[in-house]
Amino acid sequence: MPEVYLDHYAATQVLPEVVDAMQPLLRDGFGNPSSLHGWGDSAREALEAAREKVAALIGANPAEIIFTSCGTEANNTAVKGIAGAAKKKGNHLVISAIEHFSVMHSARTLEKSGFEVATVGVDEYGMVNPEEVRAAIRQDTVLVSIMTANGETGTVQPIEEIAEIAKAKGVPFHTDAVAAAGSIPLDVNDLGVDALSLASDLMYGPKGVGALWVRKGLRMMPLLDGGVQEGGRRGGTENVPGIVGMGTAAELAAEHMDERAAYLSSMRDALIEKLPAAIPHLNLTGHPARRLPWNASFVVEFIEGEGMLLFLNMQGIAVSSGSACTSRALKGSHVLSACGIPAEVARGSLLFSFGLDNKPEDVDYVLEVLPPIVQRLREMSPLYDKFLKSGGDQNSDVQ
Amino acid sequence: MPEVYLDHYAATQVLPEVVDAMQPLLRDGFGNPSSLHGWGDSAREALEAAREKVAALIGANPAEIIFTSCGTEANNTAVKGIAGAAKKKGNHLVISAIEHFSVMHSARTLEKSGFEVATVGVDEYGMVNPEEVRAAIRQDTVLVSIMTANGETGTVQPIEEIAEIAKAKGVPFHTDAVAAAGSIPLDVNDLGVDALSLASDLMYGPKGVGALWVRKGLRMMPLLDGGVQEGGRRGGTENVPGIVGMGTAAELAAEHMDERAAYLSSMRDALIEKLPAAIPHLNLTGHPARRLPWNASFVVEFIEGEGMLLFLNMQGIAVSSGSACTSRALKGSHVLSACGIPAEVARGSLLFSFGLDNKPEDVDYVLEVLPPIVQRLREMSPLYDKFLKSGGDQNSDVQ
Amino acid sequence: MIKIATYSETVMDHFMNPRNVGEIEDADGIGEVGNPVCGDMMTFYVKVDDEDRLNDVKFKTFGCGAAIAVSSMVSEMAKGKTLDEAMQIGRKDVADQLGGLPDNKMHCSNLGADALHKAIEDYRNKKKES
Amino acid sequence: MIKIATYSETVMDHFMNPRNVGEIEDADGIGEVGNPVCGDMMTFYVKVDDEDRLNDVKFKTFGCGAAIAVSSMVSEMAKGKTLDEAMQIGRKDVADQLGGLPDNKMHCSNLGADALHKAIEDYRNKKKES
Ligand SMILES: Cc1ncc(COP(=O)(O)O)c(C=O)c1O
Ligand SMILES: Cc1ncc(COP(=O)(O)O)c(C=O)c1O
Repeated sequence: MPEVYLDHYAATQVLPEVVDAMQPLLRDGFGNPSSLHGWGDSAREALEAAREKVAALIGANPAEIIFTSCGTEANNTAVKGIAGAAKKKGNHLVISAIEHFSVMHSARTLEKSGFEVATVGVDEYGMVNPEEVRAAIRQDTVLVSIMTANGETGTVQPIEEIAEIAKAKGVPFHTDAVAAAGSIPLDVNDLGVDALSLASDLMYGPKGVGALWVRKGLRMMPLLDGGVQEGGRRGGTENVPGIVGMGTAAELAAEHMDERAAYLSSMRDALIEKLPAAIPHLNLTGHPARRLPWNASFVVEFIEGEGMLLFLNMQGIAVSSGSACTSRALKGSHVLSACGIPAEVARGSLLFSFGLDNKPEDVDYVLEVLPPIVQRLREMSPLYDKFLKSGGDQNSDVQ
Repeated sequence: MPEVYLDHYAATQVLPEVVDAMQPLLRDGFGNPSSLHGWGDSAREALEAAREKVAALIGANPAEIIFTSCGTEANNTAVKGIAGAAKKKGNHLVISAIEHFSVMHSARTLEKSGFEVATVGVDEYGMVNPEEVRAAIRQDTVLVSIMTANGETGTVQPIEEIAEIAKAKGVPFHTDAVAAAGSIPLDVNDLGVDALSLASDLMYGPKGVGALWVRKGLRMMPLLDGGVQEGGRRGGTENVPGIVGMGTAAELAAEHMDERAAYLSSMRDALIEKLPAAIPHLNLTGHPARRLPWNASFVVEFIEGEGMLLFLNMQGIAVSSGSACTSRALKGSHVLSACGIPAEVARGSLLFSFGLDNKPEDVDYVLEVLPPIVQRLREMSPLYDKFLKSGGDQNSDVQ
Repeated sequence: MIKIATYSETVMDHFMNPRNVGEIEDADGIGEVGNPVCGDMMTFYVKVDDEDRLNDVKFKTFGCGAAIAVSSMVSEMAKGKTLDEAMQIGRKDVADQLGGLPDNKMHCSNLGADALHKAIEDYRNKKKES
Repeated sequence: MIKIATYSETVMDHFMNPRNVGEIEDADGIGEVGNPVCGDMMTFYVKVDDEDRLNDVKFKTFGCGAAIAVSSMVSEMAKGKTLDEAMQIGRKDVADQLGGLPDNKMHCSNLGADALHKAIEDYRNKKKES
């Protein structure tokens, strides 16, 4: 049986070059970068070299990169830290309805300490309208945080335009680039943002590492109080092997970005073209053109995602779903809901996320395996039954 | 030239068994524990197996272990999270003057949001007096946080007694066991504590992983808002390879605790016995008996630690110092200061932290190399000059 | 890479090869339940013989793997039982027969017994009316 | 494992082999500075010849590696200079000659020039008085 991993949005493989780069730091190079001796010194050098590579991926000054333990920590640090430091200036934030929970729930936590949060919506393609951001900004807004691209729908946001608006209004702008970094070209100065989060494990680096870039001069309270690591902006002994892995992953991502994107999007486009032809009542989610090169996301009407995942898994295919039943919290995707997709349709969500290990044949295998699975589940579904009895194919519509 | 690493308090080697245990998770086992397919499943199994091992090290229920990215994160989560969740009950904390900055600065941050912090001192041996903790607890105290053992002085605190007092007063008690875990036997139920922090990189595990144990029923706000990983108490994709490494490190620490302690303390005791005989005006810091098996810490009068570190490094010996000049923040050790050691004496601090790779000969090498270094630096020192001119050896005293 | 530890083997078996899926055209009773929390839906069809025994039970289910397995298990447990016996089948019995359900799925997906009971009540109501 | 990137090679050289350490018993001037922030202390001793030139300079220093290297470098830069020339030696000159100092050490350890100037002033004061 083939093994077809199509869940790179949940986790990417760690590239062999990356694993190799980490090994010396896990073995002889175990020193603490803060130590004043040779062991410490080589660890510090490895750390700073990795910082330069991560900075290079996003066109940033290495001194402005803070390493964190994951994208979630980067987002918590940015949202709570920038808002917290600006408390005297105001207590209003602007985020979007499709932010990752690490941004959204950080904003909720701020609400408990007196902040107000404005949440701008998205259109049917999951796009934020910059004009809505403009309208949401107030005199007392201290932070705008809108993600660079959404991993569930693949939609890439108009970051430059939002940045321009925020800048004109004098409000710092953070963007969560966890799903985008390494996949599409990003330059913090071209984008015009003030802070940007990224993570290692979505770009073929190890888990347990993320980074936050914060433009010099922007005040931010640390989230992790402690020692003076990371310029006093993040306490805790640095995860040197992980950081070095992220550095190598970032370097490779920068070097091979175009060819990777071309390769991934060819498979993505094949699936987007052929799957709706092979399965009726299946629709693309997210933006048809402005999307991450690896993302092909759909909703399949009348059935629930978990069943599809289990059957696909039996056939060696790994994917994910934004369905309520596949989330540990048993909540449907807030992203699909923000795109206006009805709750029962969103339950049939299927997310294929391509990676460097995929082959064009993988698309064919999905096209072979998935239609009978959908058919089988629909035959069990009382919703499909009702749909057929109520006139069938004539009046189906999702979007 | 020999290479003698005596700075295990800054970083321990990662044991070969630990590195080996991590490899599969860095390579094929890259799945996300939250994913609903085989790749996710094996990652989740590895994660839960590691949780059991870490729990076993401290006699805890695995379901009550939260993995973090370092000791600092564990401490920030405990202090801010437990106090934050109890805000309605009161806004008073008790900590000690020798806490790690991750506890102390977390308490400072809480002060900014309206908490009051009582700081209990220590005696000349760096010991907290439980009766002072009792006296410091008020009606509105919502958390006591006193470390299990201090890594700089090696002093092990009377945790059971403090826990009993806190319990009698109905106040949750957190203990930072980062310096102690893996080195001395700890059982959360015997200790009677309610929350305990530990870290991987001080027990021959990888950097980038820590853990926080919180007794069931104790309310705590997450520090990292995000997904529902770690039971909703810590968002962010889990650092599976690191966590697995910590699990193996914890398992090995539990298994070999006694023999390790015997081996390390034999070297520690030899140095503690012989170094003061070889170097005049050098004194032990911390408690003579109740100390961590690997810690031999001293102050050398009339000179500054950094110079000793640099010369020792030239001879292949790695140690650390609590001197102001060796800290990136250029502040002298708050721990030595709390022990009543005068600032200029504390500047000659030297911390030898033994590890499993050390050999008894390493002590001899230090005894051979260090005295001439001290002599050389003293010859340059105007303080030593004054001391000699003012009557010399007759009236020296440190403690 | 195909094991899913979330579910017991019995759950997976019933999910992969559900027993009694379908509709009974001339059912004696139909029971429909929908879970307002996560939106699972189940429809049970029963056929009752002269001795008040369930001689056929079929179902359709929209929901996760557990919901499908629960429906299948309930249908199997119910078949051949008298109506009174079938009314005794409780949620916990079903979960036990399945070798357990994940904690977070106990509430949402374990509606099969309810749907069965509704179908039996539907039959009894119809009988009363006629 | 012996490289310490914190300090330049020149700093390490002056730290490991400091020039002019010691005391001048019959010094013409003595300058003592102590840094209140981090507590470094330096004592400079100067010997002045008939042409107002520093024909000997010695020092003692309590402080970090940089403080010792700074003292050594200052003593070397000063030796043979006239008093007026020596008074021109500034902190930045010393750091430059050392190939730079770490940012966080610029302030604390770079007191050598001050101590030298104090020693020269001490000599000038004494001369005035006599
Ligand atoms: C007692 C204590 N607590 C907390 C920490 C912080 O640990 P980390 O650097 O892993 O965050 C340390 C570090 O040495 C420590 O000794
Ligand atoms: C857009 C976005 N932000 C943040 C995160 C959180 O990243 P992590 O799980 O590494 O903390 C994710 C995770 O997938 C993400 O997609």
